[in-house]
Amino acid sequence: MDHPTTSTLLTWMTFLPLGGAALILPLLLLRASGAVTKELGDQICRVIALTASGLVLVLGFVLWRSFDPSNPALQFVQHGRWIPAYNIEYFVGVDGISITLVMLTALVSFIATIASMPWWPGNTHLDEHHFTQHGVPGYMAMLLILQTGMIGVFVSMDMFLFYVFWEVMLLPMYFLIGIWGGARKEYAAIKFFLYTLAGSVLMLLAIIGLYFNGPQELMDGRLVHTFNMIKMAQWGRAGGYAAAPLVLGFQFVRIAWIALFIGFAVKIPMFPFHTWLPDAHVEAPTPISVILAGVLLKMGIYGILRINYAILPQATKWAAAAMAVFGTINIVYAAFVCLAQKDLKRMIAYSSVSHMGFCLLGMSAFTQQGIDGAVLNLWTHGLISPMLFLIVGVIYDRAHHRNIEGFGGLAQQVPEYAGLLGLAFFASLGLPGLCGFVSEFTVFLGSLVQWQLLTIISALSVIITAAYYLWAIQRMMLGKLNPAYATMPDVNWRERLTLYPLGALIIVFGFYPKAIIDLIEGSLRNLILPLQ
Amino acid sequence: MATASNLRGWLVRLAVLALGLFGMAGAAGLHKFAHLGLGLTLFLEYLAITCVVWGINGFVLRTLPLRGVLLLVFSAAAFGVLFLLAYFLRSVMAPFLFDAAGRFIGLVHLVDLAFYLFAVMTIAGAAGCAFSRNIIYSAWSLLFAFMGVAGLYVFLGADFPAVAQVLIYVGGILVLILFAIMLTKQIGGDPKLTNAHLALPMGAALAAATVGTLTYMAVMAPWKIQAAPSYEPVSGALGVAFLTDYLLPFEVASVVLLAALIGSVIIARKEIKETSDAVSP
Amino acid sequence: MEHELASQNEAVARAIEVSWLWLIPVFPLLGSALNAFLGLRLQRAYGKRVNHAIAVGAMLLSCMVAEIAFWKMFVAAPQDRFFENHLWTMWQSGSLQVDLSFGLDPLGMMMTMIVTHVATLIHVYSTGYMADEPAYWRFFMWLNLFVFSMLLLVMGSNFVVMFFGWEGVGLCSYGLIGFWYEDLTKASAAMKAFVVNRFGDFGFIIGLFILFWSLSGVWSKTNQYLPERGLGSALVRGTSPEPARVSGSGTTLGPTLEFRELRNQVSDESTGMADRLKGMTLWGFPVLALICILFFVGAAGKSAQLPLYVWLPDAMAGPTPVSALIHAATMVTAGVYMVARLNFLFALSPPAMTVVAVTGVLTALFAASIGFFQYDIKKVLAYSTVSQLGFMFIGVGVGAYWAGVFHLMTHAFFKACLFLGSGSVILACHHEQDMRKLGGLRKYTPITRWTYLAACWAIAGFPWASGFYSKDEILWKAWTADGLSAPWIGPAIYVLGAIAALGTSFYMFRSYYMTFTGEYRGHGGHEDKERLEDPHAMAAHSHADAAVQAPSSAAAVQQVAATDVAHQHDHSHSASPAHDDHGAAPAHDDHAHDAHGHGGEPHESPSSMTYVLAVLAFAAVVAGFVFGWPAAWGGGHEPALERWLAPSLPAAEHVKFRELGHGTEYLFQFFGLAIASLGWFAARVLYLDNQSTAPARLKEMFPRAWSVVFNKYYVDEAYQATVVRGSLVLSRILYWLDQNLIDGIVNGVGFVGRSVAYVDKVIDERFVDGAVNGLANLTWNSGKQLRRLQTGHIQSYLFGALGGAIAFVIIQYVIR
Amino acid sequence: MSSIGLPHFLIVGAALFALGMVTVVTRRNAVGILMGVELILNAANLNFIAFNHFVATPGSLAGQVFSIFVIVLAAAEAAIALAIVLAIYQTFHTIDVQDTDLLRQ
Repeated sequence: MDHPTTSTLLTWMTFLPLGGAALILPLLLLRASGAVTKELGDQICRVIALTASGLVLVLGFVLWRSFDPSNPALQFVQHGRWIPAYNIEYFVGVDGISITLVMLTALVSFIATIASMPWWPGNTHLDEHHFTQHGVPGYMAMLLILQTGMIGVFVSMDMFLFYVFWEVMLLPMYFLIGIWGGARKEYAAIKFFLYTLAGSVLMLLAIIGLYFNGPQELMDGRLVHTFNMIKMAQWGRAGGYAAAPLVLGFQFVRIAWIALFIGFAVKIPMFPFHTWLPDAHVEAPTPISVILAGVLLKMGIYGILRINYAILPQATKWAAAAMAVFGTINIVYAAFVCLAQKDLKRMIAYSSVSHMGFCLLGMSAFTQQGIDGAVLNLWTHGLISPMLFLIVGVIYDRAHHRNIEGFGGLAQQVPEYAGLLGLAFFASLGLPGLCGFVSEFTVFLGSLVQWQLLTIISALSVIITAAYYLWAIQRMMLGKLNPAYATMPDVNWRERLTLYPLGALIIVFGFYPKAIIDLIEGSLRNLILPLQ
Repeated sequence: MATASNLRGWLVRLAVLALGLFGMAGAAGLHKFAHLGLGLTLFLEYLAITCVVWGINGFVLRTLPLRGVLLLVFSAAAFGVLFLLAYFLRSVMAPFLFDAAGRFIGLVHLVDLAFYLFAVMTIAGAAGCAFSRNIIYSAWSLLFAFMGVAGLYVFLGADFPAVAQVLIYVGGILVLILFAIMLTKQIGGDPKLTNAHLALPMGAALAAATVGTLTYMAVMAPWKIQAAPSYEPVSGALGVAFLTDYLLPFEVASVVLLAALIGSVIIARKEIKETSDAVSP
Repeated sequence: MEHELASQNEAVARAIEVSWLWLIPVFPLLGSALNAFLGLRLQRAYGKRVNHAIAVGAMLLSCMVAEIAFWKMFVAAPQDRFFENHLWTMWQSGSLQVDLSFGLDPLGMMMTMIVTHVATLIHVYSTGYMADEPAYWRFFMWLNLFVFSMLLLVMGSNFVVMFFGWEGVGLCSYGLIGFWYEDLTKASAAMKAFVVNRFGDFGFIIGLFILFWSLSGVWSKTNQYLPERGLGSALVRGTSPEPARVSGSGTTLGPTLEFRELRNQVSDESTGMADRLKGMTLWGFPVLALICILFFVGAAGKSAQLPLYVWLPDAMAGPTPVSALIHAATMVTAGVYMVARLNFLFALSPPAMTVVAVTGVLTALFAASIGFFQYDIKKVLAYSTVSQLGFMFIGVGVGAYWAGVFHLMTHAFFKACLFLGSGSVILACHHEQDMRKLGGLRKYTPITRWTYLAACWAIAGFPWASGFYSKDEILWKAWTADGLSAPWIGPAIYVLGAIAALGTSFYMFRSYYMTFTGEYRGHGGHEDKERLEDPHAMAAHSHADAAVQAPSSAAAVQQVAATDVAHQHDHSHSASPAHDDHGAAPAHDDHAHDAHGHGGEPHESPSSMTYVLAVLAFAAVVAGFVFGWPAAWGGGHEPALERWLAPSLPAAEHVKFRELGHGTEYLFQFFGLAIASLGWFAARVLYLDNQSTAPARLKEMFPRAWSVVFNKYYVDEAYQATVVRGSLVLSRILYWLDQNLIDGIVNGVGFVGRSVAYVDKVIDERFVDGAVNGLANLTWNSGKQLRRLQTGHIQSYLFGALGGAIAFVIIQYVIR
Repeated sequence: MSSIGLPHFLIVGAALFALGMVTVVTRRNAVGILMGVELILNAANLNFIAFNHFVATPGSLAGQVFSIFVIVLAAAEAAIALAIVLAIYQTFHTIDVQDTDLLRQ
């Protein structure tokens, strides 16, 4: 495995937010000592958070520009010894699978940070109803730590490091939902935590199993196993894990695959493990929902690709049909459930479940188009669902409820908002010209070869999708104006700052998704090569 | 509220309901005796059930808008469910049910049944006495406990103690208790006040431990059970015993009774006096 | 032999790069963007003329470019009539390459001309019709966006760009049907249109995928996909093969989305692609039939064929210019256009052709029969549109592609004219659409009357008017068709189609007579009786009223004169007198509507509308013999349009027709004339001046049949009861399961976890902490505990005693 | 032959005893406590008679005699105790044993 260039870019991207969080701590002391007033302290925290994630976004842009699409191998690699006893390294790098997700994380986190600001150009006073009026430093610190965790998950190439970041990302999320959340926040947070923890415990077991059955290498005079994912992948492709002893009479690879898959499926979330998502979304504050839908859901798919696909190809082949079936269930089931929703945010949460099903279906076909579409769908859904949740946040800030039936005729009162909502909804229901369509098209094209029936069933769900989105539009926006909202203000500048960039990107990538697919295609071809 | 119209409606519903029931029975009968074809029978049953559903719909499940096609579909579903249920019971469950019932009846002796009856009565009464929030209820459930115990005496061939139990406990002590309750005029009122508990969980835990232990002992201990317990009446023998072997205790007991009599009278008098001179000035 | 050679030349189409084709669609896009972002401000600042100046200007520019392109193509040699303009590659994934590129061949050119020009006319017309619309800018924004999408559809050089347009026009029709969205019935009509179209799109997409993969591999008996060497790569499925196979005629084989490359691969025999496809089966079906039928499902959705036609009649909720442009002239013909575009595929599969033709004729008959008894003038036209689309599908189905396209063109003219005429009538009678309340408009609106008559003449198929040529050509081809799966199908189609044509002529003239002859029945109380006896008239009427009050309530939001807008609201559900003060309401700037102010008298529409009507009527009359002069009538060559379209329709050579003499053709043309006159005569007898009582008597004679047909065979109700309700119920059930079953399990698990955690905590506190603190606090605590024992309550002592005893017993005997 | 043996009665007795004990220990009402005592006595009686029936040598009636004595004493005890209760009620105007804890001072 050649490491073309060693670069600290990824390290900077990963730990810059953590540095910001560290800056916030002394501020707390100052505030406690009374040297800084509460208001000033809060403002400083906000500025710190904005700066940190903004810098990360800039670095992400740099990363994108200086990434070489023609090279499917790892890039921006950095090695460092961490725990020599178990040969655990600090080993980061990106390839086509993770580059888009790192960029996505930087973008979405920045937008979420903007969305958590109670002030914006054009209004002089802070708006009192904003949810981050209490515990601003804590909130911002959590946000930054979360960002570190997320980027770390995507860039770490050492499985132990990967797991550490995975858990690091878990805790801030728990607190962000549990402290700044809505009415049933404790329930939602506990649910989220239990689910993900259960998943990651299985994952840990599997990882340890992979470690001890994995390749060995000579390090300072003794044979040690390695957590290095690249080496594990080579070992796995060479069929090294097939030699592992049986577990409970099952092949080790299958057990490990299933354990890992469940761990990741919780995050996707996949059908039987999906119920934490609606609750978490409904209770979480808007920026957190944005991050949750925009980035966290992608980690499941990313993990499956990075670990299950790369390290256990045989078991992946063995489980392909199951993945396809579950993907189809996700798509159709969640689409139907959306149709029954009264709560706008819950509906959108379920639509996320449905859209992540596309990824599963596309991945499981082992065709270039299928897997390209799956990873592209991570990106497009990562643009669309944050916009959707921001849209919900806008209406919730004004009406203080999310009941779809509770609105009506808003289109004439808030035309700009209606336009943005229409854009987001149509993007999510896969209107050509908006980026949602591209990934759906590619996924279905790729998966039809392998799973004709499942693909057709899933494709039928686009009708349901259109139905529930249009029905929601009709109930919220059309008809006579509900007099209760006759004075509802239209989108303000903070929301414009968050919504318009996403909308523009949605349109741009609707007509030029090549920018993304070119990045990912090489690595993905190598990834599915052993699966043919 | 029963205006003529919906009164008529009810009557019609009732009539149709009855018609449906007769229809069901009649179809079944025709099938059994007149060897009506199965398909025709099922169809008749379906019609009958439709009638029944429509009739019932007027009274119980009003919320369903059962009319037109919906009615037919619904009653078809009901018919299917009933049919399956009947089939299940008749061909699958019935043998087991009969068998099980037979075994059960074979197992149970009437005597044992009576015993369990009394035992349950006793324990339930005691429990009521222990846990009821209202002391009046406690008293009354105490009555059941006493009666149950009396019944159990009979099982043990102790007729005289049984009678004594009923006479003295139920006839005497319980009445006394009720009197006391009334005199301390805490009838009814707030149950918490009349009969509050104190650390009930701990008490219950203690009781559980007690029961456990004693049961363990009762079951585990190697009692020297004698061959044939006797069930002769014992009154006479008891009388003889009191006047021969147990003469001294008998006298002492009577003295005790006398003392108790006097003592209680004195206490009662003192109380009356107190109240009286509490009133006098 | 030389015929073979000719087909060779035509089979392989070489493209000429024309770098400015993208200008045609981009102007409407710009106009739409301008109106979208600045429209409201401009309208407030400078009035409405700015908005329509932008829109119409954009349309004129794109017309100009289109004409230049047309001229360039006209002068080119037939085999050079393939223009392409490749902008950029949108995405590329393995063997899938999607370009954003425009292509024009004669067929696309013709469609482009129709779209741009008819759309321009209708834009002009709308300036008059929508003059009192407050959300003027929004209307023209949508209209321009629609033209853009429609141009994408017809100019797209590959399936994906076509699909962009395909869904784009769906979106715009959603926005335009629901233009007056304050009225929920209109909004839900829009939603219905979009969702029903989604069924079609589903078929389109699946068919496209199967076609894509069939081009690069084969399906085994077990439906396993096996890439074929040189077409697909077996290394990583879905990637392009290293050495691509190239045919003798220099055509690159393999998966493609480009129409031209596909056409070259399929229609050029030397490549063998056609035979590959013919041989393939998937799930036991011949793949070609599967693909074509799936494509046709898409076409049926867009072009409102059975069973997906239900959205089109409801779509009449939109403003009338929209109905004319989208739901008559352009969008609904997209399906026909697609089938014609893919003629080389359909021609390979007789079953598919049969399905198309039969569906077409059934739709034609069905819709015509519904059209008989409608009272809402726009509904009549809507069903006539469905029926005419059926005729087009007969044409493209039996293999007479040019005839179907020809009927498409003529239909675009006369149906647009009819719709705009009905719009003019509706405007004249203050938004009254119920034909029983019209009538006698002859003297009030002469221009509208004459243009409407001309269009009826055309659609009914009288000689010298366009409908005659196109429709009779189609029916004649159906009679002689020989490429269908059974020989008797063609004649059967002819018979049914003839009946449908009779119906067409009847209900069109019925609408004409009911509307323009007799006395004006606009106001006066007697129609209340009718309403009572016929609820649907009521529905139609309230519909019309809603059409009135929607814009005014929009005005309520935007403009200051809220008071007498509210005043209109009170009235607008009552009969027409309300519409007068609606007209007089200052809430509308009377650009063209001063006539509105006068009492209930109908009035001729403004010139911006009448001119358009005149132009379209002229086109509707002359287009027929200009473009479709039959070969049988002398002139020595086949019709102009057929020659023009020949390069785009390579399959035309391969579809076989029985050779019959000119005499037979004359005979059939006479039949057509007879049928048209019969329909006209019947309508005249029954409905002239609204004198005859025959219709009412007929209605009484067959009340049940009448109501069944009048209620459109209850198809909508059936769909509502089955599909819509079914999916809703299913969704409820699934959500219930989700909440109770799955979540119940989860919560159970969570509860177990929590209780375990609690026990853990207790143990911690009691033992771990106890061990730590215990030693330190032992003496102190024990003292305190002992003191606390001294409560003075006998009960606690008793408790202790008994507890001790029990404990002793347990320790002594039980544990031992 | 009935399958009811000694243990059954002993278990019933145990239950009676335990419940009575609960009553005695947890009641705050003096009369309630008295009832508990009665239950306990009944339990004792039951055991006496049961043992007498099953275990004792044939002909001996010791258990039943004891049960008679217990009943007698119970009657006496009840009379006295209730009188005392009334007295307590007169002095404290309550019969809640929690409030009558002179024993503490």
